[in-house]
Amino acid sequence: GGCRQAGQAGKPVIGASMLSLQSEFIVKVKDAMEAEASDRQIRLIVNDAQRAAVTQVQQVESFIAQGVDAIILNPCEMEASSPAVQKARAAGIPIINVNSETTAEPDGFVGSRDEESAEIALQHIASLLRGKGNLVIMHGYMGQAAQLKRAAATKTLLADFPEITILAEQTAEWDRAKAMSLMENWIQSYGNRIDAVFAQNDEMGMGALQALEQAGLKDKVIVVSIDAIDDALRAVKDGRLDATVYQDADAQGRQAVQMALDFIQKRDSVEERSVYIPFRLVTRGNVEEFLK
Amino acid sequence: MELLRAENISKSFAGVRVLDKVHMKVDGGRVHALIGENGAGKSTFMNILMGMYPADEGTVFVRGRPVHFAGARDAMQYGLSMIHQELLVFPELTVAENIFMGRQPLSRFGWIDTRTLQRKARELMEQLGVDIPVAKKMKELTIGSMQMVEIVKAVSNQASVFIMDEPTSAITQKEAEILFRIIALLKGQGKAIIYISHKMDELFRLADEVTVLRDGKYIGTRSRAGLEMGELISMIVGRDLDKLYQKQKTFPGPVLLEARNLCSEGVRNVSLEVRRGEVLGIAGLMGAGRTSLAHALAGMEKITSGEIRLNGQTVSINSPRAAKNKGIGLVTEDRKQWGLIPDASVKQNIVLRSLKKHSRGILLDQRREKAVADREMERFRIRAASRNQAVGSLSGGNQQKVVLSGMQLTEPELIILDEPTRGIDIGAKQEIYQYIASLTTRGKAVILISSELPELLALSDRILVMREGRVKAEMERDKASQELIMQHAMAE
Amino acid sequence: MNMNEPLPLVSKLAKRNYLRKYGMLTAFLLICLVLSLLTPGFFSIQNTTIILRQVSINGILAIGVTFVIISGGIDLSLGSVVAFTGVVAALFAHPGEYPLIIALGMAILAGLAIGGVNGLAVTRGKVAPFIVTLGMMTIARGLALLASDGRPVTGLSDSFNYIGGGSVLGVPIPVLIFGAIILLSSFILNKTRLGRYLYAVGGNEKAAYASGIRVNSVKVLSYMICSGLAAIAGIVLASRITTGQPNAGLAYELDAIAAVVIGGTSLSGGIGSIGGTVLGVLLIGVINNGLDLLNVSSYYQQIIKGAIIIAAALIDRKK
Amino acid sequence: MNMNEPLPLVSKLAKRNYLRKYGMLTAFLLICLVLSLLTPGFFSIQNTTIILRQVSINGILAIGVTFVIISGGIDLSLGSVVAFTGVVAALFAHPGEYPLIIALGMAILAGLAIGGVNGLAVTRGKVAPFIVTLGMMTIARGLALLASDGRPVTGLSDSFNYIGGGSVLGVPIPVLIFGAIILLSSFILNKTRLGRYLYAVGGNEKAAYASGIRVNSVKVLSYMICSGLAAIAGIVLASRITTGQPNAGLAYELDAIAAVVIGGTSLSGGIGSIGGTVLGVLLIGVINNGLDLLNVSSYYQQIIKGAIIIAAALIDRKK
Ligand SMILES: Nc1ncnc2c1ncn2[C@@H]1O[C@H](COP(=O)(O)OP(=O)(O)OP(=O)(O)O)[C@@H](O)[C@H]1O
Ligand SMILES: Nc1ncnc2c1ncn2[C@@H]1O[C@H](COP(=O)(O)OP(=O)(O)OP(=O)(O)O)[C@@H](O)[C@H]1O
Ligand SMILES: [Mg+2]
Ligand SMILES: [Mg+2]
Repeated sequence: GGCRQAGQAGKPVIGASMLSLQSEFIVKVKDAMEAEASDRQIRLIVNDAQRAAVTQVQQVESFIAQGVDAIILNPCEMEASSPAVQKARAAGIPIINVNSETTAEPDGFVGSRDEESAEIALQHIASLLRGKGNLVIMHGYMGQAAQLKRAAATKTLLADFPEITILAEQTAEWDRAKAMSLMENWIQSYGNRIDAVFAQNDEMGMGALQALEQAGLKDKVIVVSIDAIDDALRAVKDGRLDATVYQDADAQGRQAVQMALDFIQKRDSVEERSVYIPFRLVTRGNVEEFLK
Repeated sequence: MELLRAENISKSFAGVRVLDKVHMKVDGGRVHALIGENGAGKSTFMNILMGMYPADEGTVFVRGRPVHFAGARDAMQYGLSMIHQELLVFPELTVAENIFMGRQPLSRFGWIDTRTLQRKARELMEQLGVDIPVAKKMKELTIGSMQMVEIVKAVSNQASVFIMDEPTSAITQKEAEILFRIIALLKGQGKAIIYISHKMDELFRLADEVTVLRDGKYIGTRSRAGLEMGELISMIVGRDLDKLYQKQKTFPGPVLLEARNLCSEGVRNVSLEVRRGEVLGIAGLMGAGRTSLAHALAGMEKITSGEIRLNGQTVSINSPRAAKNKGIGLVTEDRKQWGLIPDASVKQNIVLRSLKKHSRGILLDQRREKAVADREMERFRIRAASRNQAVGSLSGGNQQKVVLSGMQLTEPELIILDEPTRGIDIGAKQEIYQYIASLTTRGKAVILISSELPELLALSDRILVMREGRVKAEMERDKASQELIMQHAMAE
Repeated sequence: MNMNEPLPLVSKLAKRNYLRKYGMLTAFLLICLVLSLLTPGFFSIQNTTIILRQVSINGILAIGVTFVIISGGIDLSLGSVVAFTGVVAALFAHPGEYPLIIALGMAILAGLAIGGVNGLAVTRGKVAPFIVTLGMMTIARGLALLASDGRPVTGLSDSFNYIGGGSVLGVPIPVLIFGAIILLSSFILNKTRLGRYLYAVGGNEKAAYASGIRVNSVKVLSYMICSGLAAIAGIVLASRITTGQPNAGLAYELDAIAAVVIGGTSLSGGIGSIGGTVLGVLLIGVINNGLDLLNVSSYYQQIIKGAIIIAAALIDRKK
Repeated sequence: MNMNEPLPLVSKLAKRNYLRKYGMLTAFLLICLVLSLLTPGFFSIQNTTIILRQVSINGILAIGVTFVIISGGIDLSLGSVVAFTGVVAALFAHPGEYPLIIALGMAILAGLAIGGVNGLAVTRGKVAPFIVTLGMMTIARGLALLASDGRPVTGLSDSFNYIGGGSVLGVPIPVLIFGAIILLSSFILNKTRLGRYLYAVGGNEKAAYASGIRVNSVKVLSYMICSGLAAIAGIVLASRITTGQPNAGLAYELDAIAAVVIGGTSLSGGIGSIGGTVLGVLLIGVINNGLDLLNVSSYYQQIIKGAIIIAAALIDRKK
């Protein structure tokens, strides 16, 4: 129940459980949420689930016990984070998913379809390759929602391009240093045969890029990745990285808080219950828009 | 009746043969002594009988039937029980648990009945005349008490052959008598005992037969009747030996160290002085506080009150390092805990304490270390495969020699020797006695703690007797006797 | 530095002895006190239930690894075993396929098998436990990914999900399981020969061997107990998140070992108790919960958490 | 003394001794052989250079932790120290702000300070090294996140980036640094008194103390050397990925400790060598590289990697 332990000065209280505050993108979402919360005089409690769904479930349980007014969930996993959603709903506390989905349906959703990002990236690769060539793929940490969705979308999309061959795919665990080593090893075994690299996030994309540059192969190989972190945007601007996919952290964070406040104020009469913020391809042509 | 026979047992470690076709036969109702120099292979031989190591070749027979032990467990099932030379205890467990490890009494429901365990342990202790609280943790006991627990543990096994590897090296006369009584009891029950010791008087008192090993080879077996000390010693060392104790006349010089009302853990209000050129003996029963006193003087234990003067000047000795720098050297009684780095080589252990002296600035001087180690190994007759052998794999007596040689390389003025001849063979003992004599003639001062009264009487110029952490008596050498010492050492 | 064991010099030592024995308990109570002063919600039945449920998985793992550590080993494969056994359980827990007992049984069998392999590699293979279980950490993770084809195994039966989500008389089932394991394992360690043999083997392996103890069997058993309990933790976790997640349990071994060590069990073996481990588990749980309740920012949270763990150990310092 | 003479069993023992001494080397060469048969590109100067560059960071860390482990301790904070010092270096490495030496100096100072704190908590505080460095693992990670505000620190100067990316006469600079550290640390361990004292303290702390060695100072130094080297690894990593990453170095400590243990250094202290550690580092590096070259699917890669590590240790088994 709603026995408002947590809200002391009558300010509404929102509890947020974030996927990982060691991920640059999630930190941006969090920053936007905090900015919005302070604009709107809301107390925001941010917990870091450190990529563990069970921690996330526990944090939501704690929020329920503390009697927060609304919960924002940035899910670690589709299914595994679902109990958190169910518990919040059972306790009658509005819960909004930000950035990605869970199997259990929350009260509200602000974010994007992760599959879309991979589709956009691969479309771009395919068009740069003119539908023909050899591709290597760097996966995120195996089994995590983002890795799975981006991998699934890759598979469906590539079905349309029978002349694009996957030379190799492997995990670099979202990590730049690991991606660099992996790329070096691939260069060693495939040499000039690699035409393009798709990395499931920018960190890995940057790692692949650096390895290619060191091997003097960057001119021959296309590199595209996802997230549009600052480093990647700059690389796109400098013409090093071919493209990245932008996801609007600021809009996601701000709108999630707005929606939570809506639920607190209007309860069941909230109309706009799902906000999709589309991904956008960033290339040298439009990168200036995204660089602050 | 023959209970145990071993034939043609050989064993090598890392390519070095330490047992070469040795044999032995043990009969029920007899004590069979096994003797030999340090490193002769006695412990290795017994460990093979006990299934602790596999033999490279040879056969063991129990009651005439050949057996093959895959481990100590098998040997125990065939009725063997052993007191190991090194303490094999569980420091964190209680005395009672140590005794009954592997055969704890179970309740009707199959779980351990702690109360019965303790009661049985207490009964056993009483029966054997040992006085150690059974609920105490093993690590809280002194080495001597631990040794007694090990004895109790071994003899409480329902065995027919008892192997005792230097059971008296860590205990005083008083406890040794308890063991001797137990041995007589076992003998009376028709059990066989294999007894290893370097103490000749014990051998003559206990043994019915004696088997001698030298350099891993079987030398011979003699029965008690007609056995002569001289012959035995030349069998052991392969040559004749001079008289064991040869105390030269000493001329004590000025006072080197003076302690006033010293208090520390286990030491209460002790005052003493040692002169240059003098050997001060300290006697006492187990737990009398002799080791604690040695530790206090050598900076190993904090001094809570009292004063120490060196050469007439008050000094503070708050660490072994300070003691070393002030010219005090200690040979610890507990070499395993305080004396040796077991995995390091003989060479490294010998030079460790005096490393600074034997190096060039912060750099090691390996050539010099080798030379020093070779010289010391020669001088103390340390028997090792090479100077690079890990010291932990040396025989017990040889380890003791390494400790001694390491200490004296720091060239101390005051040498504290806590049970220095523990586990040392008769030849080496003589060398240590000569070494002590050479120290005093060079004007050094020696404090000698020993539970072997003949040794203490023969070597000391003066003897202090301790009890309960205090000095209870002081006597000049010519006035001292075993009886008088024991009288002061025991409670009134 | 005074390395000798002190004599009972009553006055000064009484205090020191108290701290020696109850140092970690004192530290724990202190932390609880501070937290209940700082956060109104901390000291309540509801929050206590939450904390207990939160710690139960780490608690089960920590108890398992206590067995291994007491016997002188270590187990780094725990986290991966949690993932693998969770996936195995989930694969057999789709509604209407097999009875619940099959899912549980298969997971526990998988755990026991892994423990057996660890134990044999350590005893027969004579490989250092650190290497064996580090290798197994990678292997079991690979097996989890392979068995699940890298995807979470979802759509589990309600009866399975009830294990992690349900309560009996207000007590969450994971807490009940944790409690039962505490009782059982204290009993094994203190009252059975196996328990005492574990201490003996960890305290002095050679002496244990000389006492006729089957050292190898005891060690193998300790690894099997540990992995078997990890399988139970895997089941609880999978049912709590209603998924067999191949990437679950990352670095769980570290939290479990930390709890054991904080609880006074020595990594060199032969010393330790279930009570200590439980205290260590609670300490970590309370810190995590309290810092979340206080809404300490995540970066400071890490710094404070690390500092509190060291500080608690300082109060508890031995020797 | 006839004990020195070789004996009839020579042939068999020679073999056993050979394996005892060179077991891990044999295992390593075997793996290299298999890999060069399976993959054409494996056995080439180019690939050797790649492997060496890839292992150099883990190598530097492993050498550092070898010091700590030989002296009887452990350091779990390595990975976080890599991240923290990398961030510190990056903060001072923006072009045109400070000279390069400041960036390097600050990072190394930060590393040494952390090592000092670890060492003091272990010696003066008498807290178990496992707990101290586990706490520090969390603290340093928090510091890294705090210092960088949770974001990668980018836009570093070319001279800084040259450390990780540049080469001298075809040899990558990280490899040169690794090589220099190998030489220097072998020298310290084998040729100086400090080295001897490290072994003594790890072999038997009490005996070392009784021998008049400043046990505490030796231990503190070992932690400082370890964290200092971790700072160098942090610099190399940051400059290799041209970013100060607060979340870099996750679980690096495990890889480093694994390499040390595979290399024959005993976790109970007193035994070990830099040569062994380097072999362990290369073994892990070659496996990682080879499996990538063979394009083994990532599930199997993990299983195979774990199995090879255990198998190599089996060949090397001691006793
Ligand atoms: N594990 C081992 N590794 C290598 N050498 C060993 C090992 N154990 C014993 N040795 C060697 O075997 C020889 C015999 O040792 P053993 O302990 O049997 O002698 P001992 O007769 O019992 O001597 P002491 O009277 O000193 O106890 C010694 O040279 C010793 O160095
Ligand atoms: N670590 C310890 N813990 C508890 N008591 C101790 C400890 N060390 C020594 N003592 C006690 O201090 C007293 C003196 O012991 P100490 O070892 O100095 O006697 P000792 O005369 O040398 O006897 P021993 O012949 O056994 O060496 C004894 O009562 C002993 O029980
Ligand atoms: Mg012997
Ligand atoms: Mg004594």
